[in-house]
Amino acid sequence: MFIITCPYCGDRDQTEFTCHGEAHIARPLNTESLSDEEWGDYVFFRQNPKGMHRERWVHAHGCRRWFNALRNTVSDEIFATYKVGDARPPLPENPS
Amino acid sequence: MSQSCRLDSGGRIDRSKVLQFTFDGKSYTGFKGDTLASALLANGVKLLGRSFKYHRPRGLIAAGSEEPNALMQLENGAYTEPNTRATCIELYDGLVANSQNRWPSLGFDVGAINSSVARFLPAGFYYKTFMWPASMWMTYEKFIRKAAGLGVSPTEPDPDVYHSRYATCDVLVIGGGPAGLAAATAAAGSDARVMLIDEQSEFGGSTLGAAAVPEVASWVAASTAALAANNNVTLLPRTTVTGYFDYNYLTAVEKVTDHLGPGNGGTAPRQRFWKIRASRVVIAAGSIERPLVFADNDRPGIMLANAVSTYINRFGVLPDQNIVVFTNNDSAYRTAVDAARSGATVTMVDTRAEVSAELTRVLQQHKVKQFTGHAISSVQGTKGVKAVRIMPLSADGKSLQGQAWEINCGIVANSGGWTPSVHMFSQSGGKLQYDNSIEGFVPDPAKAKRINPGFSVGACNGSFATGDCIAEGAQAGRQAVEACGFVASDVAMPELTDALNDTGMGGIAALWLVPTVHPVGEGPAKHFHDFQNDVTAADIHLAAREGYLSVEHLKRYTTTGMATDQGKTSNLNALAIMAEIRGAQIPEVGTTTFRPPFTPLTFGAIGGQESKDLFLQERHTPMHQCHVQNNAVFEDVGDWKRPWYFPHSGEDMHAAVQRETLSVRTDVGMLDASTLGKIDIQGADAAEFLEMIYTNNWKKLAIGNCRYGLMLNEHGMIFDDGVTTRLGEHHYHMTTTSGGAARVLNWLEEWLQTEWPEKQVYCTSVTEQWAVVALNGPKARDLLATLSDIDLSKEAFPFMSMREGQVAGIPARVYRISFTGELAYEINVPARFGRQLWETLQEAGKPFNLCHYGTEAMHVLRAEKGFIIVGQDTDGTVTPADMDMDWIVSKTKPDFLGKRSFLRSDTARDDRQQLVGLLTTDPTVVLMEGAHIVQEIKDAPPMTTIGRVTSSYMSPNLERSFALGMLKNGLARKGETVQLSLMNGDAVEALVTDPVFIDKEGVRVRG
Amino acid sequence: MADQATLRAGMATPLSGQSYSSNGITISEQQSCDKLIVRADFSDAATVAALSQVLGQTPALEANTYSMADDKAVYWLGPDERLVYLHAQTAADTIGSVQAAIPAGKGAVVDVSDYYTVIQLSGQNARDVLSSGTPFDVHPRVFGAGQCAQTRYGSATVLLSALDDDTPTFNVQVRWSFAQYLWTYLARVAGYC
Amino acid sequence: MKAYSLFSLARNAMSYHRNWQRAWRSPDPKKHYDVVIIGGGGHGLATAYYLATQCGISNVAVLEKGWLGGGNTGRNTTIVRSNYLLDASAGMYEHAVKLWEGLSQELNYNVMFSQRGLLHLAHSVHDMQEIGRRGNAIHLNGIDSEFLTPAQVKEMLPIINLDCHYPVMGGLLQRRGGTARHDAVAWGYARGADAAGVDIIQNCEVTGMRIENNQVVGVDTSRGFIGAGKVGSVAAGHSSVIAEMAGFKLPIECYPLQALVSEPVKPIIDCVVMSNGIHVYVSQSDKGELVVGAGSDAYNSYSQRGSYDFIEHTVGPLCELFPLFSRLRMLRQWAGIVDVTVDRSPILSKTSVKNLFFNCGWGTGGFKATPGSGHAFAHSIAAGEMNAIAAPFSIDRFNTGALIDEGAAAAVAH
Repeated sequence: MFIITCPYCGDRDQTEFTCHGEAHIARPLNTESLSDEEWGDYVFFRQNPKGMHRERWVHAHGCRRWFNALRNTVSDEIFATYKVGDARPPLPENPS
Repeated sequence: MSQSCRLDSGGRIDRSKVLQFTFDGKSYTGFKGDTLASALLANGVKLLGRSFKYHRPRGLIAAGSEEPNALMQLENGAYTEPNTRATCIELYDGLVANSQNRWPSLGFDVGAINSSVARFLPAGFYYKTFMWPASMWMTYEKFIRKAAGLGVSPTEPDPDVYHSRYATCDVLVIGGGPAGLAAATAAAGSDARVMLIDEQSEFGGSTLGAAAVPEVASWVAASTAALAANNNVTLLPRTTVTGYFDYNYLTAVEKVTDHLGPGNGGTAPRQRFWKIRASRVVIAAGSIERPLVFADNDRPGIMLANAVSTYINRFGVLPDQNIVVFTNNDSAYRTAVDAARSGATVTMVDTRAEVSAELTRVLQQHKVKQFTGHAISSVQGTKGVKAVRIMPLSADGKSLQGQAWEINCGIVANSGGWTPSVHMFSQSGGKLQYDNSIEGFVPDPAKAKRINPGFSVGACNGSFATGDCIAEGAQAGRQAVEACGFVASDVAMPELTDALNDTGMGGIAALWLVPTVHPVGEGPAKHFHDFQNDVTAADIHLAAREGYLSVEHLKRYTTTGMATDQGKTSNLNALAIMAEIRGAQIPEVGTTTFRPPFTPLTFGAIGGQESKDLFLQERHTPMHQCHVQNNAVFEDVGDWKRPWYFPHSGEDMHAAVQRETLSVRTDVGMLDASTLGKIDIQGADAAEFLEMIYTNNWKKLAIGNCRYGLMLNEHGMIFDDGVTTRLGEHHYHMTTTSGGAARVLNWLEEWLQTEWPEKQVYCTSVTEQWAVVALNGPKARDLLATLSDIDLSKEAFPFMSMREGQVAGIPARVYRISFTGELAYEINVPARFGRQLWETLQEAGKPFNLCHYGTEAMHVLRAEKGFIIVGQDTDGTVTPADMDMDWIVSKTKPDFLGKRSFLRSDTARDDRQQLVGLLTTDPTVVLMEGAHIVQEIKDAPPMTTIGRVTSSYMSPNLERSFALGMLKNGLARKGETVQLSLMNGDAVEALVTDPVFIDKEGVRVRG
Repeated sequence: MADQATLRAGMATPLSGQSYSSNGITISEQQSCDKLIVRADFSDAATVAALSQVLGQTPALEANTYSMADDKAVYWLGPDERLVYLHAQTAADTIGSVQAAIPAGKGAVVDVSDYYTVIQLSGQNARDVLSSGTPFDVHPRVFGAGQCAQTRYGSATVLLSALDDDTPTFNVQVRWSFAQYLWTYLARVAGYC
Repeated sequence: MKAYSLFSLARNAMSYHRNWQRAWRSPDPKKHYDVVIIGGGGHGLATAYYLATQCGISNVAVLEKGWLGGGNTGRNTTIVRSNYLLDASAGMYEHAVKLWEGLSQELNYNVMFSQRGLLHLAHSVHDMQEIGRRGNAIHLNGIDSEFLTPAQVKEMLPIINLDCHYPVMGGLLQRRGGTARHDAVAWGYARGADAAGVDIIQNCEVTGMRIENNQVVGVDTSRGFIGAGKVGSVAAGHSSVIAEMAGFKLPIECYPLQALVSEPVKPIIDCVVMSNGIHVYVSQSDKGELVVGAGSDAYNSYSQRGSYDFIEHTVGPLCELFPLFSRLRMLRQWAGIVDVTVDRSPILSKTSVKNLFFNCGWGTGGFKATPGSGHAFAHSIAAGEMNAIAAPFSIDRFNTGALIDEGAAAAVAH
């Protein structure tokens, strides 16, 4: 049961949030020029790393803002949360 | 022989309060302060149950929550509770307990035959047999299932109520023994919020069961009183911390009224479930004594040494006049002294050859006979210990040889050492390390999980002496509270003068398996380590022999540690025996992962609060009470309660729906459409945004006009639909399906916030702001005209437009949109006026034969027009083309969500299933929704399906049945006849038609 | 056509007529007031100044707080979102002036007067009642008068606000459709606290 | 392999069980195998078993980083059924159920496959439409399927509360569905594969993939390099990690999936009950424990821990549907890692790397498919082409759009 620091509201219980998967996937422009593989890659294929993961959360029961988190998927430790558009925080030196 | 084993004085019981109870139908008495276990023991009752597999007679082993044997069926009827530990039940007047897993009686149990054929039932025997003939397995299984299980489930609903709550604190202390009390005391004092939780009814932990040491007792009392007086401290006795989850989230269950007996709690909940978030956690959970594994060590009367002490000291019960103490460490000497002081004849059997002179002197002082370097070789007595035989133990501990002695006794108090209760630390994700000096696993603070900061102190950290516990606790409390930014308090130390009570465990010499004269598993006796699941040392040998070597395989193959005590007394013994077999060190074999809960906890406590009317939130519209008064039958649509139909007296559902459906097409009907999702969209880029979200064009929609739209996901599949109206230059009002409202708003926000944050678009849910009445039918205009100042002429107010004005004096937005194909108006008023609008329309509608209609009639009406319901006619695998809705997909827009997916080969196929109408040859046959169209009827399945029925009704307007469905290549097959195969084997023929059955030209809706 | 008096008489709130008082806890539905959602760039000084003018106060700028002047209260809902309680005016009378304070096309003002209702919870055990449904910490040290928080209670999204530290008093704002569920929940657990 | 039987049990009892042989050997890895299977769970072991016994390829190794069956095989709720809506799913799961039906005898290891019936409950009109469609589809695929009225549900489950919030409106029963003893499946296949010559190597973690000329030639492991003619990855929960070693991504994300059991009680519920509407999945094990499935969290995790509210949101409905369970107690809870594809259907596929095959993405539905998956995968690896049962589950479907979207089609968890 995480405590998640909403970049707007502060520390809140995990149950106020929902996760929306891998962050920083930009929707391609000129979609019709993409191959089926490129389109499929954008829609379906994910990094799913065992370790540090940048992902999107939304403060569903709070301010309803989307934001990003940097979390270790093995220890579930959240190293940073940051607003959409903010620079990506660096990976921690001691991730586990 | 009432309370024949009760001592004349002593203990923490209240002898003035005599309590009656029954066990297996027989009446007994005990005192307030007793547990069921201590009261039974006071009455000389030692046979308390039968074991799981072999049905061996069993008695008490422990005095706490680690008890594996004494499981009771507590109470009868709706209040009955199986598998309840007698050691954890506080005695109350009128308590009814029964033994379990025996038939016909505890004394004579037919299942005990398993014990005599035990040789044929080694670990995992069922994997090797019951396979022939294959058809018999289900029969064998019935018997296996009946024989297994422990107590019986109640068969009536639980009459009790449960409370659950959250709590936040700075320092949570688990365990109210000396270490925990010291930690809480250090942490309390400044403004820090401290919680102290203990399983027992009073604080003091292990000191409650130890011989009275006045200094310690008064320290406990003073510490507890000071904590109780502090407003920032929450003391929770009778509460067990059950789980330790990430970010210091812990769960605990408080027994609020269990100790009062069933039905005696008044309005208070039976149990309270605590969900606690703590900045720092101090684990002071103590330790659990582990049994020695020796021949027939499961006989009733063979108990843990400290349990015997606890019964003597805390409950004033001396379980027998003749007691043998059997140990491999110093701690059991306290039991020998406790028993001797209480008047018992005590014999000490110590497996160690060398014992400190001081201990020997103490024993002599209390006239306890001592054998060192000896071990119990056998036990006499089946339903209770009568005597033990002891023999000298070889120096390597592997064999018994020499002179045997037989000692008469009714109790064997044994101690194989102490296992720190590392459950909580392990649950928190911390790793353990093996401490050879205490022969047990202790927390490795270097391998604690960073997100779960805390401390383990006292016996659960391998420190057994009272003084060490208090010092460690105080220091951890200090560090914990300082980490939270508070100032710690000083902790007074008691004067500890009684050396025997403060030596802790003392010089253990591990002896994991006490040998007998036979090789393990080959003599008549059994060496149990897991009592409840009947797992013996021989089973571990077998598992090793068959290659089930990893600790997880060992557990799963032999079931050791899997019983309701989760191996509290058995895990380390099992690991150690396996280590000996493998010639490995214990840590190499591994340790098991401790999973929550620490002790089993009631389902009601976890989930009971959000039950009945709090089970899944129920949503009401502003007109809900009107519908109740109008006798509506409700349908659950998502979380909403929606009127399904409004039966008149004597009408069944079919009759009501037929009447409502007909009435809308002939006169006028009204539907509560308030549940539709509504989203207010504003901002300079709103139109551009809608262009991406919907498949069709939005830029040219005039202010005041409405347009239907389909939303696709990026896979190109329909996921919602609705009508959106342009209210102003940069202002739109979007409607969604009732169930899809939240999903759609999330979808919009997700794109806006994460992909196009630069766009000026603002979405606000206004679903509940508006009460919506859909007025449908040829007389809708005439009725509305009597109540509204809006010009309703079709020129002034055409189809697919919105006008503002008053309806029944209420400011309203009226949308001329229709889900029935009739002339229709959706009247939106602020929710506060919803009821008023409904009632006014109801009155005003009488001359027009206005009827109320519910969702079922709405479904029939829309299906007659071929209007789809997303989620019923579509299913998440359907494109607009599949729905024959290419007309709504823009060919000119460069992009919209999902568009690219149309180009994929499977999505672009033209022989996909497509929406069609279906008319059965027999007009009275209403197809089942979900019935399938098959390529060709065969005598029996399998048959190839080429489509299915998605919506199917009897239509009073068509005076026949009709259906919508999906059919492979359906658009090209109109006019063909297809076959449907029904579940009952019947075949039905249907004509493939256009899905619009009424008013194909759309005259009515524009009328 | 109904006159204004008849109209008012016919108005309803989701919990009309329900009351609870027991165990030292009082639960009541507050008299309704009109409400506006304001979406704007609150990091823009000019916008804030213009809104302050219209609202008679600097609208709460800090997360998890609300501001209050005589006849209005402004609750922080998100970085670009506030909720205005109009205790004396109607939304219809106010909406235009608020809209005018925001640059055209760069924000939104929405009438949500009936979207929500407000349940007030008061009494010594009020915090225990709240903690029976929300994981949000309502201890006075972290949640005192002037603070608000959007969180969940049971399965409903709510806006909590702390009113008074002496007699613990809280407002719980909830969507109309969830009001009965929330009321039932609060009244149920109040009996356990 | 010495056969297990009542006779062997009696004979061994006479010699104090001294003479049982190891269920499987513990060999050192050879330098090269014809096929290396990554992952010693049920699916991997079954694949190896069928390769050796049916495909004539016995020079096979199964590499397991921990202990056999320690992944989702040992962590699931043991439900077996084939009542799937779509033809591809029905084909796979019915293939599995048919193999389950003779599995104990085939493996000479009692996997306790108990066809006690599996009942899906419907709690709304929408649910009724869903089971209507699915029931008919199953029936036409030649799989057993029956609709029950609420009264028939009550007859089958006398302790159910039909009038719970979201009342029971009907049910869909598959009598051939049921449960099996999960650990025994892994052990039975391991013993069978071992007897057929397969090397089962525990505590052997794959750390890298050797690829030459876009063709897999072996794997690096914690026990050294192991050469392989073909490699099959059956590493549920870690498939993305293996894929990364081979240089590609999968359309998969890993989520925690939780489950729990009660204390054992005497038989009280005789079939498997699943309610998608209010999220209850419960059966009673032969030992007497209620085995309850919780949902999967929606965040990526390899931690084998889930969020606690999922437990609450599982137990609440359980008590609502069976109010008498409120007084029973939860004994143990745990979590597994499920790898989930976008369409919630598995991937059995060739990959862009020659001779490298993947079997993954079973989500929450893997256990029931174990024999069918292993059988189809073994034959496909042996042939170098996916066989008819496996073919629809190709990874290409995420490019063509031919998803097998059981969940979207029916809103059914599985």
